[in-house]
Amino acid sequence: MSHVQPATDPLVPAKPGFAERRAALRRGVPLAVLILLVGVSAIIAPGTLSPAALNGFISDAAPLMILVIGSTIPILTGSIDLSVAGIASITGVMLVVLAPIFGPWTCLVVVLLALLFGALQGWLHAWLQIPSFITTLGTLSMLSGLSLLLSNATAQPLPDSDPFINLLGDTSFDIPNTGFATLVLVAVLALVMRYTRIGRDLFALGAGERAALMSGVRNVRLRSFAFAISAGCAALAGLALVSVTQFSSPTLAGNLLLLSIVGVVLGGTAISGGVGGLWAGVIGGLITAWLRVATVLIGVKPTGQYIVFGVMALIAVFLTTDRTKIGIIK
Amino acid sequence: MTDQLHRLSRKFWQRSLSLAAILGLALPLSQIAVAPAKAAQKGSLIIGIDETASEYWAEYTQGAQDIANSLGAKLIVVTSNYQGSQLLAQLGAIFATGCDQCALATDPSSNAFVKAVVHRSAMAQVPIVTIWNRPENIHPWDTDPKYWVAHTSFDGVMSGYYQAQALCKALGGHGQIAAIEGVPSTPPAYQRIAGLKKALAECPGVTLLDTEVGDWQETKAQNITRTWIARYGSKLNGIFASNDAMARGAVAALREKNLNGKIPVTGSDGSKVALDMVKSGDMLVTVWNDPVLQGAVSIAIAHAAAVGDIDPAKLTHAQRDFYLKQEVVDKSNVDHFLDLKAHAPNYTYAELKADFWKDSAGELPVGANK
Amino acid sequence: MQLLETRGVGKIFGRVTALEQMDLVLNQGEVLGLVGQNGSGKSTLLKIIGGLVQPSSGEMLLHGKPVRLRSQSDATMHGIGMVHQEQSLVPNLTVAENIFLDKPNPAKAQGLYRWKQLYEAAAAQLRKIEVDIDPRAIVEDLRFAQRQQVELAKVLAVEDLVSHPPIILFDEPTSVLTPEEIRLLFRQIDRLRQSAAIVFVSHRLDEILHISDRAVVMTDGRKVADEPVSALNRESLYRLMVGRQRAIRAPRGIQSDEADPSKARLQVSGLSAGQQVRPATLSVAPGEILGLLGVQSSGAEEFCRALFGAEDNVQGKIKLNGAQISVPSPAAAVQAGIGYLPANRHVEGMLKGRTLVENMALTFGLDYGHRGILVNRRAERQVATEWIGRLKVKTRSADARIDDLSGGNQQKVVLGKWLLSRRLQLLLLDHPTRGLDPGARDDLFAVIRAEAAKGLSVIFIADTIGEVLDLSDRVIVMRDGTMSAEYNLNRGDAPSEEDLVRAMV
Amino acid sequence: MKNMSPTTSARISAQQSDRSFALHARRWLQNLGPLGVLIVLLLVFEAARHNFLSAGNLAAIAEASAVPVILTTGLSFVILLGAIDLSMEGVMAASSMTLSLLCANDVNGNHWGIWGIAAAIGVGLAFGLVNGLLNTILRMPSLIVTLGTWFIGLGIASILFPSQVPTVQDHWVLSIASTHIAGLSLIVFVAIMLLVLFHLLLHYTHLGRMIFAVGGAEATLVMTGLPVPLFKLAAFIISGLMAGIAGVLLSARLGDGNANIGDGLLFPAVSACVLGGTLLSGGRGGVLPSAIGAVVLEVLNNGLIQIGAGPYVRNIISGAVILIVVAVSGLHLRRKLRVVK
Repeated sequence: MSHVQPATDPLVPAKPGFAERRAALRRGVPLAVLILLVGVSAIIAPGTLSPAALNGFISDAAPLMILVIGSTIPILTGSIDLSVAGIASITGVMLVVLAPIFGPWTCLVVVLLALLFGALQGWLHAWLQIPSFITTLGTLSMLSGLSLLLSNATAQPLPDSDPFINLLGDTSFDIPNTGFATLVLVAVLALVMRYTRIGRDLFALGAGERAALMSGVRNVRLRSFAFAISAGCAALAGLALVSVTQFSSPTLAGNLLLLSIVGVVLGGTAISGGVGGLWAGVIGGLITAWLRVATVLIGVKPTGQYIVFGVMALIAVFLTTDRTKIGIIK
Repeated sequence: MTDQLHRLSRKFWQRSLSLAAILGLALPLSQIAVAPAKAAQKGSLIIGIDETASEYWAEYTQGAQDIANSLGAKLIVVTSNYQGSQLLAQLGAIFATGCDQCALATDPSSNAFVKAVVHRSAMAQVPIVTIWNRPENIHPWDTDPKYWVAHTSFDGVMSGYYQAQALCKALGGHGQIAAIEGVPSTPPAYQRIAGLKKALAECPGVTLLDTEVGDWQETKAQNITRTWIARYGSKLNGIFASNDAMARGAVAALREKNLNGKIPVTGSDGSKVALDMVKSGDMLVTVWNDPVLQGAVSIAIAHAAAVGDIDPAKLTHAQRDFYLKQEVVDKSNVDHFLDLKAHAPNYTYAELKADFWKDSAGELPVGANK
Repeated sequence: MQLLETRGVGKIFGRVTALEQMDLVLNQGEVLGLVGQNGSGKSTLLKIIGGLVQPSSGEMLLHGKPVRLRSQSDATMHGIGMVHQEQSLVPNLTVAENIFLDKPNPAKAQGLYRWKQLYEAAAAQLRKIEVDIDPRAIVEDLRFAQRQQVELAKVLAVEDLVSHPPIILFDEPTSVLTPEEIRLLFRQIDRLRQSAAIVFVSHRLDEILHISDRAVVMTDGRKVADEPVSALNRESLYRLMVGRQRAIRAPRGIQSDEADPSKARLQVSGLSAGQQVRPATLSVAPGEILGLLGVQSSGAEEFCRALFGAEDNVQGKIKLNGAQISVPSPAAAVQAGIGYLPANRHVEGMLKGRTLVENMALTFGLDYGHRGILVNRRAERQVATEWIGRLKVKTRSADARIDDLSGGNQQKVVLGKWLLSRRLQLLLLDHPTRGLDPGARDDLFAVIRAEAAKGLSVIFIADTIGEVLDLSDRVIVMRDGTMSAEYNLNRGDAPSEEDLVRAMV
Repeated sequence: MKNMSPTTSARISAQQSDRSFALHARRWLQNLGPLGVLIVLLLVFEAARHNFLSAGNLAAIAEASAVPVILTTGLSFVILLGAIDLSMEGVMAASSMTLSLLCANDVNGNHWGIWGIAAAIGVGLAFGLVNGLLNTILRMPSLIVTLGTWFIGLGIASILFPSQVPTVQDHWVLSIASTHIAGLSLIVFVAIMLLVLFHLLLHYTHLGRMIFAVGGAEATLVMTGLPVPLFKLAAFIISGLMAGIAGVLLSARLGDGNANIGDGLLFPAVSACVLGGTLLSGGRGGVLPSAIGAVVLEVLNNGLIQIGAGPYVRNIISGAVILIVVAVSGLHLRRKLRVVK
């Protein structure tokens, strides 16, 4: 009977598929920005696309990309993890401190510790209902103090024999293994996100937390998981960093926190949650890594680099943010 | 009406976005087809500095620029903002365009990144001279020795030692002082404190009340000093600041209590502001480290290796890992250094080439970077 | 005297016509009762007059002059005030500030607030409606009914703002008030009657007949009657509103088996949640539809939410098929097979910006996956599409975003989220027909009946008594957090509406 | 509709007034919470070190708190909206550099005097304006907008930086720091004045109350027809303005222009706001609570230096204190369905 009610039949749009096409187009924007950016720098500085240059780029970009991918997960739920760079830094320190105890298994132990720490921090945030911004700000401060304390504020050489670090620092087919590690990480996370209910629940929390809770999504568990993943990724990023430097330092990852937030947003992931994803993280990480070197490639004077980076990031965010899905912009 | 506007703007966005995408795709393609990759200018000089808004790094750049001018070469400046990973990425971008007979003189930003920066430079076959940061156990002759030509720094232990000696003398061998340390993970920070302790061991009447970390920053040093004044009052007789910026912060805090000039403050670096304060009596001494000289010498050595004027393999350890000379500046000789500041000598490659190690203060002792 | 007139006013939301060619006259000294079913366009009409919504066509005349109201405060400045169905107070401001939010501040001098004067002015407004609320209180600290009174005071303050008689719109103000408060409200309306034009919307026909001078009946966005109340009675008003006599429904013969509690689907003992739900005991049989009736603060809604684990401080035992739910939480309830269709669909029901399939598969998608661990998107999609068809959701595709649907279709999708489960035992429906047109409502009821026939137990809170009588096997009336009456419709208990209302208030 | 007996109605009324009293009391306690933390800290440190509460040390705490208080005052306005302003470190860098290059200095011949101060504060204002415009007109999230302008501020400072640190020689500027009244520099009084001024702005003007309201129910205000974007813009401008003033004061205190002048001030400022009870979700707290939060952090910092805790331990302790205080003060707000992000 409802089929004979054209007046109340609101869902025959003038142009079928219009909304979908627009959405698809929007999803393509970050990629377009990346291609544009790479294209422009390739014109200005030829040779940037040579295999050797790209390899260098991959090995420099990998830690940042891993961080961005990790940070994306809590941001999908609408939370934010400010402790990632702190965790990446302390990873190297722990590697040195724990190596005498765990020998070849140190890397594994460190990553497990990071996962545990992240889970704890997510649990604190969700169960005690402390805003993630302040939770992770507090832990960031504690982490930096702890890593200075543990390392006695000095850079220390890594143990030579660590098999995992050596593997990460090596190349296969002339491509840095950190690049492959990033790929594997993305693939594993993508599988988890796609084929378990975790991925769906993460998006649900971000898209409408109350509705998700009322649909039986387990908030505390999920947030713990999200923060565990971001901390785990941060630890991996730390490993990727030390595989390049071969030294640990309490301030190794420094300002990568800000870059990782920029990266998440540039990929099109909304800071308010629910919009974006791993793919967005990959693209965003690449854009940010490229922005970081683009200022040098196109020959911006060193004094102008901050401004150019800031302005380019703002323009890129303007282009890549899909405002149609966000109601009130905070 | 607003609906229409909305639709119009949406359409505009779609168009411009697709345009951007097409443009972005087309550009690199045209690149491959049309322009053959051209390398960066032959013989370019590259320096890596920590920040641009700093007198020290501006002068360092000036020294390198002098050499570049004398060679007619291009100077490329990379800023790390104290982030080793950023330095690595940006160096990677420069090397990506290919660099023939290039030379690099850089601060690796922290000990942790020295090996990576050296390695990256070696991969690009660019001779590199590092400054300030070098971990204890790696040296130019044992790590990528073909490209890591040399490491040069200023002797932090001596700097701290000179400062503390001056304090000891000014206090007449009796009193209590407090020390402000730099970013703890950097060699100059702990070296200077080590020098301080070494001097105090020889001056038993002066004791160290407290040590705090000021992260090289004026504002932090100011807050720390203010707290000390409140805590120790007249017990505090002198302040040892690990660099001039922190010394300036300490003097600013003292000035709030009209104690400037009454409680001696020492610093290190020899910045213009510090020289002025030494002249005015607000500061007791500073230690003159000449960044212009450092910039000129380090890039000149790297360039010499790049063009074959020197062969790293034939250099002695003392030539590959050395301190540059530094001098104590007090009220008696401050005018000389102020003059030097105002009219820095214009270094040329030819002049330095005669003896790159003319201003060396000797090899880094074992354990200096521990 | 004629104050306001709408001429041919219409409103189209996207592709839905909410209001068509509405001609309405508001006179001074007259209370206009506006009735109609949900979705008949009453609220839209009120919002247009109140300046919240701009009409798509037609014009409005105020004192004979055409007027365009750009916003609510614009309407306020023209002497039009509206008491909202959903409250429009700013929670973190004081009562006084809220009262003057949309009006020029009476206590501002040289750009600064004179708080004392402001509080006094607000206190005067509150005194006018005889309520004892501290004007300094922060709104979020007040109880719901108190907030409603603040809202009323805010609107009635309009009369001090203009020299001509004000126009006051009441959008279902009584549904959340206690009898005492309703009496006060009516006294206000009586006080205003001579000096203002009043529009009064209510589902309670008695109230309309009691307070109004004239009644306008709306159906499907059109005016179907405009008559003096003296010419109407309950039956004629109902007929005008629904368009038919009330149907007498045949009992379905499913009975709650109180004799054998072990067979009960749901057993609740001593369930309470804070102040709102006093310890309650209840059991529901498989396949039974239990109707819960009660005014807004009666605890019926809170009872359902407590059952679902969504309230704080839930105490008592909940057993489903004999197995106890340990920690009351929505996740545990869902795990046990309890579903909940929330009253506030937009906040608690749907994931905005996501597709129909994503919305429907959120909770029980894994029922169609591999071993309950891996997601099978194709199977999910298939079953979601199937339910979209069964629920007669009007959509172009299963991948449309849920925001693009009309309210009724959104509600169907949210319902589909629960119904596609293979293990749903009990479904709680909290005001499921809010914002639904009669057609959608009938679709919804049909599906619920069909599912109940297959053994799904349902607890159902309705907007109107008619709906409860229409759908339920058994009716429980709640008042002040306790169950005040119970009628088993299938055993021949046939309460009159009067009986039910008496039990409710 | 039966009538209620007068006794019932009286009972309800009595219950109501009881309830409202309890509510008032609870609100007071909540507002006093951070103050309580402050007092406890003061007492603990006094117990640990006996001259902690000496006039000299309290003055040192006041001097150290002045600039953080100014920063949290500005930041509070943006946080009250439910937004955030991360740009302050960049703004302070730009403002410091502007001031030191426009006032009498040893690098160039400029001699703008008091107009130099105005220009530097104007830089802050301009940053606030840009932040606000990007947020309201271009609808970009404040977090990312202000992250971008943070970089831009640092960039402006590094472009302006002459080859040597510009020393301020302007009498006006230097006197801000050197003038002492009752043992405290003018900076402390400027901070107190700004705090009071903006507290009044927040509580006694339409703009202030509306900024408060935006954080509570933005949609309601939009529906009511109030110019919400203007309120937001104003909040961002106030935040930028405060950062600009803070840049000027810090430069005056140091006597030079410094691109790193704001380093490490942002995160403590955000923490201070939250610590004081100005919630990141908006609509709660105010400038006074935030200022108390800032003072708490400074007392903590001072006290930990006084008892000789090393800098690393200081980081750990202050992080832990922030977490614990925020967790405990939020305990009563915990609800099953509360959304906290």
